Amino acid sequence: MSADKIVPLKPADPRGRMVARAAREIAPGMVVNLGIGLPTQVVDHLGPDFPVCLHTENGMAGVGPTLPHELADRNLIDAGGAYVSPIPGCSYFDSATSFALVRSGRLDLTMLGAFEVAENGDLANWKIPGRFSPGAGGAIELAQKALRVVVMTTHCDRKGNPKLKRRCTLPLTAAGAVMRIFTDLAVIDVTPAGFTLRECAQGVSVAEVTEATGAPLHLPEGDIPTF
Amino acid sequence: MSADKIVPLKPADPRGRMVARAAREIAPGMVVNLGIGLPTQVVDHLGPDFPVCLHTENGMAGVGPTLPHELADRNLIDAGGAYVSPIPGCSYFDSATSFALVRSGRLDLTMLGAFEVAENGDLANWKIPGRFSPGAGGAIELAQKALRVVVMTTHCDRKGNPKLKRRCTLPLTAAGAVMRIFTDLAVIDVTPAGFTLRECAQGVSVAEVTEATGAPLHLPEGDIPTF
Amino acid sequence: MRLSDKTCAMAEAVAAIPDGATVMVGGFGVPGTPFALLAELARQDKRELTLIKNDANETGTGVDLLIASGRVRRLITTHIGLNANAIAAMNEGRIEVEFCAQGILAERVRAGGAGLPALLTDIGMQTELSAGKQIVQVDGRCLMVETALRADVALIHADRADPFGNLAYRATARNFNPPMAMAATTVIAEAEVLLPLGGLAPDEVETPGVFVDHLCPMAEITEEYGVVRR
Amino acid sequence: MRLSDKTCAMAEAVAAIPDGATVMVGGFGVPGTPFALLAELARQDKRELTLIKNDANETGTGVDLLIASGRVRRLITTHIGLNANAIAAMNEGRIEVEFCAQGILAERVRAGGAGLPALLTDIGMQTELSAGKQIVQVDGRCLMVETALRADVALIHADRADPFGNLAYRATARNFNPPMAMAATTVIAEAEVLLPLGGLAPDEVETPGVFVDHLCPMAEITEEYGVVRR
Repeated sequence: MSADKIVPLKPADPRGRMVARAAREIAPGMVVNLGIGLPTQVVDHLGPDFPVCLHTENGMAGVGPTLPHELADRNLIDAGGAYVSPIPGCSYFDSATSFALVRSGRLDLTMLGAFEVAENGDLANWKIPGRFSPGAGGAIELAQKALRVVVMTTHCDRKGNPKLKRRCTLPLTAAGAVMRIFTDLAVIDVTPAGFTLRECAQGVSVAEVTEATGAPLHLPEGDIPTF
Repeated sequence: MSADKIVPLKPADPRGRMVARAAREIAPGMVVNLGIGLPTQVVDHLGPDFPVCLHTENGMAGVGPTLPHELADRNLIDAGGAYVSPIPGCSYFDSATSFALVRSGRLDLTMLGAFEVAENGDLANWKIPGRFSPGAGGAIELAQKALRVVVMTTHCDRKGNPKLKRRCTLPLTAAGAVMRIFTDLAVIDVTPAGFTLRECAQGVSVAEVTEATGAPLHLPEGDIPTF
Repeated sequence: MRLSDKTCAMAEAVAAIPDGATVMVGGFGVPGTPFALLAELARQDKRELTLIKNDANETGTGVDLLIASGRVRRLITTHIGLNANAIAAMNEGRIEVEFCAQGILAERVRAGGAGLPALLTDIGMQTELSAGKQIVQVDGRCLMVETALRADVALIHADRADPFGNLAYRATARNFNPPMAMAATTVIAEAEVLLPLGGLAPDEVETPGVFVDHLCPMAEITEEYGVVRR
Repeated sequence: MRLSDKTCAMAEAVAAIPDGATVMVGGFGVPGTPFALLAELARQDKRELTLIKNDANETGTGVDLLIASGRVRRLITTHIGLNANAIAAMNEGRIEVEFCAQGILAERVRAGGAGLPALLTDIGMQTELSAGKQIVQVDGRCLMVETALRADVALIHADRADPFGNLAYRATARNFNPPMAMAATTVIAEAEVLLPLGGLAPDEVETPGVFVDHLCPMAEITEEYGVVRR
């Protein structure tokens, strides 16, 4: 997508709404790493005046919007291989410094994709034995060390099976790491009691979310807001 | 001393001869760290065309001659606090990188001062309990990790006691580190057999060197050259 | 005193690499990958190599020239998802692959370059990456020993360089190049631009030439270095 | 998206440092010592400090303002030979001094900044600096555990900076500043020159602003920063 593309703030489709809702997770002044895939689309919901520093683990802080090929700098990509733009005050650094930042508590928030999230916050997003094993890249350190770890994922996989489970069955990326999950159906927190519903997507009922979740879903008292 | 001072290559005094002889230890292309004090004077014997890279542990490779105060850059010193000049191709780096270079085998040679050197190569040059204990600075890493460690020192201390001994009595800087010793009297190697005389200073006899050395001094077959 | 000249033709620098060598290769995706040095390594038909590289490039480029032709025995890496070829070679047992967490690969290489034998970390502690790792207790805390990585040779891509081997990098083409440029017995750097001695300001140097053994000016910036149109 | 402005007056940045804090201070001799921040720390009469600094400056300047006035409880350092005052305070038991090998101090600080709990080394193994250090065996080799150092506050001197806190340094005024600028809960940097956002080229940044909490432009370069005429 080009830098000047205008994106509606309330997209009609469920994925678009999920991305827009997740974008509100970002507080002013945060340092944020957006995982490859859906989380990257959050960028389109951050206005030009919003104070935020996007980090990409291949070595940049102050990542700007992606650029079309004809405007791209061949030496400037994000960790997903997209050509990105620099914003004023951005900086480049090597991989050792990039993860020093992650491990030492300077990354306020990371948004990651997931294959599975367990009710104790365990995350699996890097390996499906026998089918998909490209290596974890930077996901382990992002999930283990970001000060806040949230997941953005469709609520169910392509076959309709829940991705939110009692326990992960796939190899873990990090144990007990996930604090909040944004899906096309709901916003769910990982609490000491397990999954707790916070918000439902427009037109989605609590019963539908409960049905699509592979572990008990706790309901707080009072109304469940809609996003 | 100023950058353009001309120094005679065969100084008349014993210390000057020691420094001039030690300078010949430096082979073309070496990366060399010269310790604070006498070793630093070796610089004056390295011609403008001699290929050598001087390292100073506070963060510079390609150290040039020292500068008088009126020409000094307030941000450019060596580890001894002398104002130095840059030579073309020099670089600056932080203390972590500076010792990375030392520990990882990129420092070909260091020349250090000494309080005591033992016949097994042990070096003591940083502490005299109860009298002098300012801390070791970078000496431990230089002595332990330079590929070649040589010492430059007067043969005896101010009271006339030998600095070359069977065993060090002072706290060690590094064990078994020293390979060669340049003194005002002689050039002596540390060999598996102990101290071995290689050269005598002009006008100094083998007997005088033996007398001034606090451990057995092995004499190789043949003539002992003079420096 | 003057600093020595380490400029060298690529063919000559690469010729000294023996079969069976462990070779670190800079780059994260296209930026920072020393494609020219890798092409020369393939041209000279070096074999039985162990590679240490963040990723396996994409099929048909970079280290895949070596993997696809069976020249690589072992690969220490973090993510090879863009190279179906490398994944197939791994799954069929034609190459041995060791996966590291990305920042820990960077730190193991940096430790090698810093002359530190190992570091202690909790990264990956409750994942399968911890399998077989030595655990030590420090101040009551269990930590994993991650040993330093050093290589026989490091292949580095720099933006600018001088004849002494001082290097500077561009944008996200840094990645693994600076730590790898410190961590090999022989460091070979290719540079897009060769400046005269003193042409790189001493404050601008990112890898001091002290760490670099051979500096190879690039004849041209070939298509592989360009923007990838997927 | 834009990057936030972290510029702050020195008095305000220093005010938040509590008595009893552990404070890292950049500098090796005069270059890189944040004299202005140190003067402010003394002016605000902070007490019971633990300092981590390569050296103790010279008598009457820099950290000696704090040591001589009894504000320092403990000093972690490598060499205090130029400060007779600090040596006397140590010998008389008025301050506790822990000596580190210089490169190991740098690595312990860097490990703190890199989120690594400890490193393993053989430096100082057969010297009295190894007293009391934990030893572990790795691949049959005995190594010493050196734990990471982090501080509550780091005081950094930079040459140039921008409002986001991106820093660049001059010549040998780097020394301990870059690693310390990563290793504290609150990083306060003084800068000789404040450039507008974008005024420091992203390739030129040495400490990314992400690590820096408060950026204090310097009002003037006082005499202490100048050439010392001994």
